[in-house]
Amino acid sequence: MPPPVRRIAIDRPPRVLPPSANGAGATAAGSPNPRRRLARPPVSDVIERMRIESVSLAYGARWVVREVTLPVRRGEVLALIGASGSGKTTLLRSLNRLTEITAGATRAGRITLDGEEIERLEVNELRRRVTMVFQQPNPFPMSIFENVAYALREENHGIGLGRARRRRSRRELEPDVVDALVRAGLYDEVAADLDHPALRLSGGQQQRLCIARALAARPEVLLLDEPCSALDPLSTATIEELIVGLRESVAIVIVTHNLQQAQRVADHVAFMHLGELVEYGSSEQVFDNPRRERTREYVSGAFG
Amino acid sequence: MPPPVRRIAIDRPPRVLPPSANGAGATAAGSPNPRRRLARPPVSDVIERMRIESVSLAYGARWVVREVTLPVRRGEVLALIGASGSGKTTLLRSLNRLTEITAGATRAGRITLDGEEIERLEVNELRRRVTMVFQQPNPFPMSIFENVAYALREENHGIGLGRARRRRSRRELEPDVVDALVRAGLYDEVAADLDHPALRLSGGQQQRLCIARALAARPEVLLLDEPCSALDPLSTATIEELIVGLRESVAIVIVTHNLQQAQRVADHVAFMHLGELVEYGSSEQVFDNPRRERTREYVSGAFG
Amino acid sequence: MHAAPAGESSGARPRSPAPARSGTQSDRRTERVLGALAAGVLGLIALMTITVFAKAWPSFSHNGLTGWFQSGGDVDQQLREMLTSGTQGGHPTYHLRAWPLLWGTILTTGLAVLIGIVFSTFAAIFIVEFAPAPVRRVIEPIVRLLGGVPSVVYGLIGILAIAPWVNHHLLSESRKSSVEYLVQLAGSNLSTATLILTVMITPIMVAIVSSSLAAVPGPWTEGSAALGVNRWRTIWRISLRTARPAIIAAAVLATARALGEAIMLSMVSGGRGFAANPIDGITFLFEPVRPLAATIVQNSEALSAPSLGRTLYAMAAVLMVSAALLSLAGWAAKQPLKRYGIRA
Amino acid sequence: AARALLVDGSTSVFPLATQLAAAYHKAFPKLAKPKIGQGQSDAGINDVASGRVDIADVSRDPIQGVDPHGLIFTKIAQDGICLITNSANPISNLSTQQVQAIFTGQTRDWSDIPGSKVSGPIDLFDRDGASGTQDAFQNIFLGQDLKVSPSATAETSNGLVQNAVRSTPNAIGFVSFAFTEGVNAVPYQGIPCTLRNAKSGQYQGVRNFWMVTKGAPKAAASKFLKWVTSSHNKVARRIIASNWIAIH
Amino acid sequence: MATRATPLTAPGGAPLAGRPRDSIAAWPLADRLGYLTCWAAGIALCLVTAAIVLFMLVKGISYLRPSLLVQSPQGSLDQSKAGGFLDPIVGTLLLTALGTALAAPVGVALAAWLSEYARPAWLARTVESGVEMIAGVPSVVLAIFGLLVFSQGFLSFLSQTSAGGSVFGKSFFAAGGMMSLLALPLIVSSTREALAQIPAHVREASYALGKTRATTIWRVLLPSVRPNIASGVTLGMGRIIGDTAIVVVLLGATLQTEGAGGAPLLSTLRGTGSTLTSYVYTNSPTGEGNAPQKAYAAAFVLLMLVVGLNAIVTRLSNGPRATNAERSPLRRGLRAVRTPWTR
Ligand SMILES: Nc1ncnc2c1ncn2[C@@H]1O[C@H](COP(=O)(O)OP(=O)(O)OP(=O)(O)O)[C@@H](O)[C@H]1O
Ligand SMILES: Nc1ncnc2c1ncn2[C@@H]1O[C@H](COP(=O)(O)OP(=O)(O)OP(=O)(O)O)[C@@H](O)[C@H]1O
Ligand SMILES: [Mg+2]
Ligand SMILES: [Mg+2]
Repeated sequence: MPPPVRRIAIDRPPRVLPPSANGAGATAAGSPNPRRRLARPPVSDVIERMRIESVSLAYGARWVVREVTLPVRRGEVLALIGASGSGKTTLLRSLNRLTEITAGATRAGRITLDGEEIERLEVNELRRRVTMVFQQPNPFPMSIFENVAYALREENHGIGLGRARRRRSRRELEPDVVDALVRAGLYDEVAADLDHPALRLSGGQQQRLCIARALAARPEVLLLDEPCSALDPLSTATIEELIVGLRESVAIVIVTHNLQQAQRVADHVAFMHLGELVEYGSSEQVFDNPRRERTREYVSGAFG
Repeated sequence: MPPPVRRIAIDRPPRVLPPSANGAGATAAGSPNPRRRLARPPVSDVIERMRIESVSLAYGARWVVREVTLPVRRGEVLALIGASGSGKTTLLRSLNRLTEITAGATRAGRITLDGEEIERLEVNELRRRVTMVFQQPNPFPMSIFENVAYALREENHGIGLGRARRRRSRRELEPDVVDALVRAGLYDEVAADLDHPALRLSGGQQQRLCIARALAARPEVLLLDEPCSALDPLSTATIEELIVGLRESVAIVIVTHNLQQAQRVADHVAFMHLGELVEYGSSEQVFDNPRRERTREYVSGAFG
Repeated sequence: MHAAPAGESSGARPRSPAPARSGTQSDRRTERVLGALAAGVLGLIALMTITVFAKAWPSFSHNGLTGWFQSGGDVDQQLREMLTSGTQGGHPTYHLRAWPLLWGTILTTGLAVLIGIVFSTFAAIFIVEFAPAPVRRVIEPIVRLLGGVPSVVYGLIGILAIAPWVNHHLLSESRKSSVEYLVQLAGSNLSTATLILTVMITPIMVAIVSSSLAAVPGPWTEGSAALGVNRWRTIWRISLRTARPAIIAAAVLATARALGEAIMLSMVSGGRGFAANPIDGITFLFEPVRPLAATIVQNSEALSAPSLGRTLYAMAAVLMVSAALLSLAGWAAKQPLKRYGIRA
Repeated sequence: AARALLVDGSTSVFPLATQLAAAYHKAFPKLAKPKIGQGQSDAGINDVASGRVDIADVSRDPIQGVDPHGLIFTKIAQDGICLITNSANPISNLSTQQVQAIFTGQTRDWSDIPGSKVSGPIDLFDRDGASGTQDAFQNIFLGQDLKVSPSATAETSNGLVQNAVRSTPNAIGFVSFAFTEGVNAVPYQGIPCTLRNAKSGQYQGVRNFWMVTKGAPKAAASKFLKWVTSSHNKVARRIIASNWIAIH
Repeated sequence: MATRATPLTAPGGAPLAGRPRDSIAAWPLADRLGYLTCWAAGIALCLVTAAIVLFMLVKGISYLRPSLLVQSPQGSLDQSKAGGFLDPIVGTLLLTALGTALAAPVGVALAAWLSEYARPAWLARTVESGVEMIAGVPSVVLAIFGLLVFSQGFLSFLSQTSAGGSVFGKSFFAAGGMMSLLALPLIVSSTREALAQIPAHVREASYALGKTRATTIWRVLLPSVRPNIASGVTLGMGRIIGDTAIVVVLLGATLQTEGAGGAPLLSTLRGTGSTLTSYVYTNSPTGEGNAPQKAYAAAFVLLMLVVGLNAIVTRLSNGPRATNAERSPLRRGLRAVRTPWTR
């Protein structure tokens, strides 16, 4: 017999169907067709939050996104699909002006949040409202708790301004942190050891921690860049449910290479090719009868 | 007119179906069912190269792989599937003794290459014959050419008393490098700029570069750990064709989370769960009528 | 190659978007404060440089740049004359041919750094890659400790322990008399100085190099191992390559340290402005030298003597310039590595 | 509060100065306590000239043209300089000519020196140019026109010379009185190099210790200097006489 | 690890794979030579270190008497009979604290600016070279320059004023100021190195949460390079503790720390004093004190101080919130620099 396993989160065996992940099991089991949409709670109302108007993006003198026009609505999930290098990430990053920190990146066209041009907004304010989760899980080298609390702490101290704003105590933060972890479906796994270094978590857990971190800031728009490409089916399942559940309160844009995933989670799908928006439409329409030839080719050769 | 695009590979648009990938097009187009196997060239003969006999692996005192027995044959592709943490990577790494690098990893059981126990072999010799491609693309911080040439340059520092370390000139290496790049389906994209830093390539290109690097060493067994998880459908297609094409000359083991992929490329499939080998059989058998309950649950809830 | 994008004409030139408000007040304030701080420090340094050069000017102008760096005559003699020059109301003399001092600096610094780099690179590899955990845990703080040992202590050990030993065991009568008429050999000499200097600068280099060796991304080394490249070659081709910026940085710091080291060298370098001569074979290693910095310290008593003082400042100026050039060189050496994704 | 009386300068004078200062403060606790720093003779001269300190201890005689104008040198004591050789080579006497021959490099081998117990090349140990001791040695033993052989090893301090001579059989050098331990102090002109002989004035190799002020010593400074130099001040006399030569 | 103490038994009771044959024997000669060189270098390092430490230990202990630690030094020609070195110890601690307190924040701030802002580029480049240049300037030059600066009238409050009415310019403040300049290069470079190694996506993750650069630097970047800052600071402290010229020229090297003016600490800081290093210097044959035994004893105490200070810094570098895991050897010292993301 193997000696007993030390049960601390770091090497706690990842969740398997019974008992912990029967949520995932439920949606999964007995559904042979991977294309099936996830059971989706009805959404009260669909409101447009952001608008991308004939936006073009260039690195140096090279245009990698051309004349893209898209709406981003709360109450539905928008999926960006397309081959590698087609400009998905770039477009996504431009939504909260992360492109600005890339040297030589230029933008043309209008992007508005609730009708207001995003340049007019104070950049950190914008990014707090429009947050992003990246492809590789990248928790900070702090405890799990601190990772989430980091997003919560209002204080944006520079020199001079100092820590003028009182730092919220752990007691005050606890509820929000826990709430965020719960919404990210991570809480039951890490409840016992919120003070362990976040970098000890498994990949899936780390990614969900990053989502929790993003949610903690209570964003209005959530951008996800291939959030599951590094994860296993079960973690993926959890995160997909999470996304579908969130769309009620947050406008969500997700970049993915995984067409099944796009079909499972997305209400609308935008297919990009070589920086151009080839087709935009409801998930069913794009996948079941695409208008453009390119799109058909892409979605039919359903690799990945 | 947008300014002319500088045509260096990093900029070069990813391969689109016509003309270069019509191979992929052929297998893909008009076939809505992703489960269809790839068109596979007939294999002359199937020979067993490696044998895993009741192998168990532990990290510290914790057994993460238990009593696994598997054959690895040239002429066919073996796919390892299973939920996260089920020990796939660990098992894979033990095949060329990469587990020895990890502190506290222990192994029990026999692993043989052509009937010879692998710990009898000189470890670097073994790893040269049994090479591995990792999940995260990890090109070295050198030029594209040097990355592929790396294995070649080093290999003549093989066993034996200080064999004269005559640095092979670039001219000598060129053919092998190019050949490897071609086989990895990367050549046309980077031909123009073999001297560019490998780290400037896009994710998909980097992964294919890593495969080229591995192929350049002309291994006898090729281990792939989720090689496509970060790739888009088209790159994935290229690599899957490559794998199927290679199995003629190289024994291939691939770990994947993507069941469709497993079905497309694998001749035999091994399903692992919590370190145990639950089921092993031909691809059709495992997917279409799995013997074990667990297996059916897993393959039916086809997330990925 | 692909159809022209619709309405591309509008996307023709990067219309830089509306003046973007970047960063909050606090952030911009932070940048300004930090920038100001940097500028302040720079200002201080500049002020110092200017002061030194202003004071140094006469020495250079009297000898002419070429003359100053040439050899000719006995430099110690020249320095002595400066000290007493201006006595009996005569004009202060600035005549100086500083080559022996420069040569001394080049020798001690160069040798020490060369040995030091090779040694500490290997030592660092040992600490990071091969040393058993307990050894590592012991050696790491001790290396730091060595970095903290004052140069005076090294000097003390040098003159009380090493120099006498060298004098007794390595210097034969015959060797001494062989150069008797030129220079007198004693326990404190080029090799002693170099040895101690090396020991002094090694810890810094070991610390910096090993820290960056430890930071080499695991995937790179693993990737190399997976190709059947043995551990040593992996370290050699991947780790060292990645750590090169750090090695350069270490070299720069160490060289600067060696250039500036004065007290210890003034104790054990032999204290003669003599241009040790490689032609003398082994004896060369035992000939006395006196680097610039040591010269400054030894004569710092005479800073008030008009011409000697100026001359000492001139030496300081030379050291400053070489240190600055050094850092530029280090910077230049790092550039090519950047493009391959090695962050420096 | 009364301002401090800042004293700075030669390390050779430092020990004497500190003892004097301590005694002075004991005697007159009310008056400004002298604070003795140590640097070098010329640093001291600089400081006092620029008014940074009130008094400078100086171990070398004034040099016209080098010293800033308007400095007043007050002689407070004398120190002796001994020729020393390795204890393996207890020479009984050296004449002025011999000393000059040896240090100018005319005589290069001990075998040419009668009474030396060793043979082989002579190892000369000189002091660096700026040293007060060197200056004194130059004036007392060589005179203005002779120069120490350039091949000599220049040490930066008495201690280093002592140390070098102690560890080198063939060595000869010169140091102040206090540094003759462990080495052989060579009699000069037949007179052993001892404090007594120096006091009695027989031994020639003596140099001066000065306290320097800018212009005539002012309030605090003058008080201190008067106290140090007054001929009927037992305390100061005793302190000076302990290791040096009182002159008042 | 502890659990390995009990021999593992494989699930199937299969025998554990024997410890694999060491493959080094199979390496090419050149590689094995390299490998041996490494061990040689490592062992040499250990030996040299041990030699120095032992030498100081023996010499030091043999001359060290407790009384030395508590007595103040007395002025006397023969230092071997004149008191202990209490004041130098105090002086060393004061000066080091002062210098480090000045250098560490400035150094880290500079490093942060260089690696995160660095605008305008030319300024950044110049600052970088300037700072590195300091490392190459003999400290005596710094000292003389410092004397010029600190004897300016408007800085009189940092030192004392002579009866003659002009500023002394020698004090702990003055010395500390220049010392901090001495330590700057080491702190800046080691911090910069580390900041440069943090992957971009970590910064982006923070920006994406709407955090300013300032916050990102303060809350994410600096915490993760704490160990490097620590080693930089320790090296810097080494320079400070070890310097003589500045002490002699800017601190007066008076035997006893002599305050100036009323306020307790302030007066000391405005006053003159000496450090163990200058004490060693003046008591070594180099100086006039000429009491090697005391020099050794003091040098030994000096080393002990260095050890203590290093320990403190390392401790601090692990931070208040550090969990046990983070305080593990891996996260400490040289190894600590392995940035978390490079796993
Ligand atoms: N920092 C950069 N500098 C220059 N070019 C860049 C940069 N980042 C991306 N690119 C180029 O811009 C194009 C679009 O890149 P982007 O990452 O947006 O594509 P993507 O759709 O996200 O690809 P993937 O699916 O692989 O993530 C690519 O050709 C890429 O080479
Ligand atoms: N270096 C390690 N030290 C300790 N435990 C480890 C280590 N690497 C992996 N494990 C544990 O071993 C188990 C198997 O890990 P492994 O990576 O083989 O699973 P996997 O099937 O590859 O998962 P995935 O599909 O996510 O890659 C996991 O529980 C993991 O936590
Ligand atoms: Mg992308
Ligand atoms: Mg894995």
